[in-house]
Amino acid sequence: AEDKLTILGSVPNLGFPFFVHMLNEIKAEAAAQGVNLTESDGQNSATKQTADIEAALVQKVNAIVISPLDVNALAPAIEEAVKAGVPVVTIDRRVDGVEGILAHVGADNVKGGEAEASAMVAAFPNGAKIFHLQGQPGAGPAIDRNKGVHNVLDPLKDKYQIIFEQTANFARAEALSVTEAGLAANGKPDAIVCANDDMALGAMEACAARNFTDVKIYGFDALPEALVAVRDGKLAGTVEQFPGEQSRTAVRIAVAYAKDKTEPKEKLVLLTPIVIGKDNLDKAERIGETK
Amino acid sequence: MSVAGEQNQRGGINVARLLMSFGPLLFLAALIVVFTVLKPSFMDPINLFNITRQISITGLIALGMTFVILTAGIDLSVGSLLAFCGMVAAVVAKGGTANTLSLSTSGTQGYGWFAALLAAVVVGAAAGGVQGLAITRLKVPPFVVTLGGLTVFRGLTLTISNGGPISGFDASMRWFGTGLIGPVPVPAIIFAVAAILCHIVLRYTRYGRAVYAVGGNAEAARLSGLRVDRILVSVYVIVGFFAGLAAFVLSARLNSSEAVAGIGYELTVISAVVIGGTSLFGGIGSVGGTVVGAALIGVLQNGLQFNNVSSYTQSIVIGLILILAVAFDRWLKSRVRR
Amino acid sequence: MSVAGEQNQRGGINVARLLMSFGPLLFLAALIVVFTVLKPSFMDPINLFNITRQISITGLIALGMTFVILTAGIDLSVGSLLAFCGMVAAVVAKGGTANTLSLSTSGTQGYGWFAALLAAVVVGAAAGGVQGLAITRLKVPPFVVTLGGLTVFRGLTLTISNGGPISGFDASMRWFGTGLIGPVPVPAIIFAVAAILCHIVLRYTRYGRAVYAVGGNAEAARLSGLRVDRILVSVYVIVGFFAGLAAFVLSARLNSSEAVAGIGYELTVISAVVIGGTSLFGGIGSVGGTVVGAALIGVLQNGLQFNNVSSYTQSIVIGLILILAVAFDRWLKSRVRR
Amino acid sequence: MPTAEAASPEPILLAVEGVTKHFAGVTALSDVSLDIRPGEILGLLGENGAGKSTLLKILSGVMPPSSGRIIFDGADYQPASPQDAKRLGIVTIYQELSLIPTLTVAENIFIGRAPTGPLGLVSWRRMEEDSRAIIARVGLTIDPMTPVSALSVAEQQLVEIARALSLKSRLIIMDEPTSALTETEVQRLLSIMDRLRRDKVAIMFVTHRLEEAAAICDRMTVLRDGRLAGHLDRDNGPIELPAIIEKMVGRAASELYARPAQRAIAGDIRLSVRGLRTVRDPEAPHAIVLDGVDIDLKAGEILGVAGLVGSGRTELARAIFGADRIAAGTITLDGRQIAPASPADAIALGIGLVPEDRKHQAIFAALGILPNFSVASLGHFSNGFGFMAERRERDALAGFRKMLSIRMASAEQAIEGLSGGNQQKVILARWLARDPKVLIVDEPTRGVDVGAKTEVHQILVQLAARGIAVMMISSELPEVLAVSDRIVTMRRGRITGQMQGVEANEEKLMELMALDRQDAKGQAR
Ligand SMILES: Nc1ncnc2c1ncn2[C@@H]1O[C@H](COP(=O)(O)OP(=O)(O)OP(=O)(O)O)[C@@H](O)[C@H]1O
Ligand SMILES: Nc1ncnc2c1ncn2[C@@H]1O[C@H](COP(=O)(O)OP(=O)(O)OP(=O)(O)O)[C@@H](O)[C@H]1O
Ligand SMILES: [Mg+2]
Ligand SMILES: [Mg+2]
Repeated sequence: AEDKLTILGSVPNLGFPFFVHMLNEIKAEAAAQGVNLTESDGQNSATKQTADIEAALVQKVNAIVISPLDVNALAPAIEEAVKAGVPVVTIDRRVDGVEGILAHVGADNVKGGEAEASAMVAAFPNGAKIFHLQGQPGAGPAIDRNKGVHNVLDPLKDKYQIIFEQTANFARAEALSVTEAGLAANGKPDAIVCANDDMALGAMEACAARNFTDVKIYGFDALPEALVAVRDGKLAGTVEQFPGEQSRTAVRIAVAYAKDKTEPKEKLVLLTPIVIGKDNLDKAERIGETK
Repeated sequence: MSVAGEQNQRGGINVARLLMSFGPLLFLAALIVVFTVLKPSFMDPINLFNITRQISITGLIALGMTFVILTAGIDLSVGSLLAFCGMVAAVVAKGGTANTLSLSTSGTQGYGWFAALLAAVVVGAAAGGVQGLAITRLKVPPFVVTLGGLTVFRGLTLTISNGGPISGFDASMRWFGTGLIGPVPVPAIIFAVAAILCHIVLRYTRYGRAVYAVGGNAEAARLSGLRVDRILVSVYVIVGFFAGLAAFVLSARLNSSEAVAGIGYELTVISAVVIGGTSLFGGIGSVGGTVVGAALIGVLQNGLQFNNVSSYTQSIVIGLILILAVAFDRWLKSRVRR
Repeated sequence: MSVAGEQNQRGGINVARLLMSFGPLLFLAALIVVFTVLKPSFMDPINLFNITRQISITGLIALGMTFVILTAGIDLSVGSLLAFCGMVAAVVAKGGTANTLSLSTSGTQGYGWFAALLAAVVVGAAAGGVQGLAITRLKVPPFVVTLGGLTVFRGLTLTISNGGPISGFDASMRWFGTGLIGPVPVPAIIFAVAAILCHIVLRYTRYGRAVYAVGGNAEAARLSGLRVDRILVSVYVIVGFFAGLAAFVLSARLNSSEAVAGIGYELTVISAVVIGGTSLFGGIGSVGGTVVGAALIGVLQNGLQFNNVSSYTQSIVIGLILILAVAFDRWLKSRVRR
Repeated sequence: MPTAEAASPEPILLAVEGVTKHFAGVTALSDVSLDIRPGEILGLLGENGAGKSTLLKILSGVMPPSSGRIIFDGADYQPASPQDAKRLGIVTIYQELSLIPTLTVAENIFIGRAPTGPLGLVSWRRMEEDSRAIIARVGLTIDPMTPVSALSVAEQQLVEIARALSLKSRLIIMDEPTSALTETEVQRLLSIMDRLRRDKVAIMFVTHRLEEAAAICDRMTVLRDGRLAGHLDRDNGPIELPAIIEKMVGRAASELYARPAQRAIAGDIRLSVRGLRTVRDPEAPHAIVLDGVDIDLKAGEILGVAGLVGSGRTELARAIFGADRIAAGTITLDGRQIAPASPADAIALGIGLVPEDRKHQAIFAALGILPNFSVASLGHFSNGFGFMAERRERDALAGFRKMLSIRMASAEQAIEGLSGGNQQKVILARWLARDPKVLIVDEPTRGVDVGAKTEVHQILVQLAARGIAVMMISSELPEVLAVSDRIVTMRRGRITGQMQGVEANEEKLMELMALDRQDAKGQAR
């Protein structure tokens, strides 16, 4: 029998449900395509993800599907793979400046942040007082999402004031404490914009405790738990970037090339992030998991 | 030594004692004054109760950590253990890992809050006990054993939860995190009661005094006929128990148990204990100090957030103030002894 | 004591010595054998060089940490300091914080790799020195000072970089991270040279003797005429220097300095030192042990990844093996002593 | 209960039969047998490293024997821990003090058995009161709520004795309880021991002060190189010191305290101290504060400093050595005023100090003998580039090993593994290697056996003969009398008298040591 192909599937941090889902989808698609999968968890460290790629190259994997923890820090490792003749498809975050990447499938986090803020603006045509909970300082998605939110809100400063802006490190417990402090210091805001769903759910608990049930809270990632909260009207919305679709597409492109050098139709597949609200829940990728 | 000398000495010691325990407390008071001046609504009861609620989670673990550090040990695994116990509590509360996402439970399938609480503290205490045995039997230093524990418990947590959270507990369980008794948050009451109990145990029981003795000089304690190994195991059981209790309260408060809970808590918890005056070399320290240490950290974080200080600046200020608080304490002690 | 007894004792001590230093090494060898049997390509030279490159970053810091721990101190700030020094190096290499993202630099505006390296190690050593002074002058325990440093340096890093990375260095700088001399990666050579120098300093110089003496008994060291405070400050300067050097190599390797670099490194680094047999209570340990400790962790991570062990299981296995490695070492020593 | 021997009225309480103990290649005990009866004081004697402490540790459950049998009260006795020994009424005073420094005196006395009140909670008040009474028995008047870390070695020793005496015991094991004590406390202890003997408590007593042993012991068992060297019994007439020494060292005894008749010293004044006062150190709040000390030390003389516990002798030594801060006064060395701010300064000027608390202030327990030896002379044993000249270092150590007859296996051996006396010799060697101008030795023969003690005395005499000014602080008056050219006495941080060695005797010294000079009264602090 002919040896099965092996691909490396690498995600930045399996401590977060978002990436667990991504890796699960990679796994499922790899099985569907009949290839072996080597899994890699960056454990939130660029050096760990780099080391994983290096180990995979020694093992002569046939292709690499990777969501890089950091687009700059992972560039040298990806470059090395390209040089070794291994096709690389990046998901979610795009590595600039490396020649010869087979394809990129992604949804821009900056665009996602913009979508999130725009949805909030649409909900408050007459302006709003806003809390903004940012992600882990220095982390790529935190920077991009923050940028997106400010891209939209900064020009509208007069109507939409961010009266409280703090990091809660993407963590639910911290978001709860931070929001409690924000509510005590500033009273009730109109909206809370959060850089991920975990923080949105934490902020939601803080508001619930003060009976501020009409604060519109926005999350990011469209995790099943957030979708349930959106359905129940507890969250106003969450940003869907279609990580599963991204992952499966990436695997298909990588495997096709590895099998018989089929060049992808497009080198750049960009899915537009959308905000999931109560009315378009069916568009959410993981709505099936909330049943 | 003359009588006059002796009296003086005694007097000196009493004043010293008072001020020694007041060092971090004075610093805490100063912080509160500063924050109130900056923004008077800092003293709003809502905010003060927020702070008590916030410090109760790490505070509970810090109580247990006080026992451990008093024996010159350390436990780096508490953050992971918290996540692990929280996940166990969630599985018990929900009656399995299925249906992990519904935010409102009918409560029919689960085993109820009491079983969840029991599971959390028993698993926590057992995990602590296993680590304690590894320390005493295999003679591996506490730092190494609990560093191993840190990664093992995180791995176990991720395995049982497959990375995701388990959310949605019934109201009776949630009361432990979000309820109030009068105006006082339930977690704060749990913390206060636990602190008083720990204070009594450490100060007024033979067991407590044995903990100090073991930390003061383990070899001398053994020669004096104390069962040093048993006492060592017991303190890890205690900190594990408190990690379990804290996990239960945290899950109840967040209405969710997350695999990523408690990351980095070990350092916060150890800070609280050390700022409170407990020596990392064992034998010296008190529960009162730990409570003040936990409050100091809590007030600092809350106060900076309250004033919407940028997170970068927050890091810098918190780090400097931790060092200053301890430096102030040392300086006070050295002054008083004169 | 009879002559026979003396000879016997000598023999005993030599065997003990040998085995004592070989404990972690034996364990490392066993691990390598297991991984090779599981997957022979583990022994592929490329993979072995990968491992050496991978351990060189934390390994360099672990060398400095060996000095600190030998004096019964600890440095929790190394991860943050690494990020800080890396950012400083990047700013110098790029000639400012502007133009931070172009991955390929013409190299015209920057000050070149040498200035970047110098800046990284000088800033690292200075930061270590400041912490050392806080420890000796303010009498604040190393744990607290460097815990403060951990958050302060992270905050400073974020402030100068405004959260983002600074990327794109010229080829001469990148060589230090990605270059090869013959088949050997440059970072591995830097690590090896540094390890040999540290070994010589600790083993064969009077400064090294003084470090052991201060860690063994600080009071006796003072009464023997050693300038204890100066030596204490110096070890924090050394670990800071190595954090700076590691930062330079890491930035060169990743072609980027990140604000989130080095998070959690303190525990990895301290593990390497402790697994290598250095006592957290000071006075006992060696550079050789630290190198073996670092290698053990590196081999373990690489080997598990190589065998496609799931990430959750990896955590569990790594935690358990760390404990086992140290337990094995203790057991061996206790056997030999009998 | 069946009696072991018909002649004796009391049955044997404890019998050791053929006990052997090996450590990593060393045989510390080899086939040792002895017994003890209720109401008997058995002296256990031997040179440093003879195996006394090892035997006592086996009896108190600290470590098991490698082979052999122990019978206590007619039954096989195999204690697994000190707790087991305690339960049977076997109480031990260890050679290396086993108090917990961070706890108070009261808590140390009641460790594991604190008096409890209602609800089983510890009663601190009763603990304080009871412990005050307990330490008063041994003549200690300190506040029982003082942390032990603030006590001097002598006070700690007394606390440890007091604790042992307060436990219900059938057999008390005392490993050098008197090594840090002065005459007064020793006499008090001996009388307490006598009382215990009448209460039918058995006591095993280790000491290197043979006069004490001869005065109090009913019988003696002597160990040599881990083997039984013989038994001595008072029933056959009083035990003579030369007989003991002969058994201990295996040859006829040389003269004890072999100091040649004091020479009239005509050297120049090398060290001169005027009006020395110290401040209260916040780290050691209970330390005696020097209150205007004047003292002269001539080149080539041995100046003995006598005083009761707490008289400030140690503080004087530390102040001269730059280890404590000085509030007022001048120190002149060879006519030049000096102000050492740290021991490093003092050492650079040619002053050396052998501290009294060996364990905490002198040895690096986990380090080898070589680094322990050379730590004060690193500059001397290294080259211009800072590299150690190990060959020279080893040769120097080998020389001192011979000169001081240090019993050790190798230069790499951890100093921990040496007997106390041999550790002390290594510390002496540390300072001899520096060839100081002034050497201050604080209790230099604490825990050192007779043979080695004589050697140490001879070394001090030789040093003086080489022109070194030696200041010797000792709580053993015979020792002070034997080696000193001149003697000063101290009390409460002041000098109370001085005399030539030849004129001195114990009575005169005791009188001066107890003297409160008129102006010293009322301003003790
Ligand atoms: N833990 C140990 N490891 C190795 N050797 C030891 C240990 N303890 C004691 N020894 C050795 O056993 C021998 C007997 O020591 P021990 O302490 O019993 O002597 P001692 O008679 O009490 O001497 P001293 O009068 O100096 O106290 C010595 O040679 C010593 O080096
Ligand atoms: N290192 C120390 N820390 C705290 N207190 C000390 C220390 N050394 C001595 N003291 C205190 O100082 C007092 C006198 O000390 P010490 O007994 O050593 O005097 P001394 O005259 O040298 O007597 P001796 O030589 O008999 O010990 C004691 O009451 C003791 O409590
Ligand atoms: Mg002894
Ligand atoms: Mg003294």
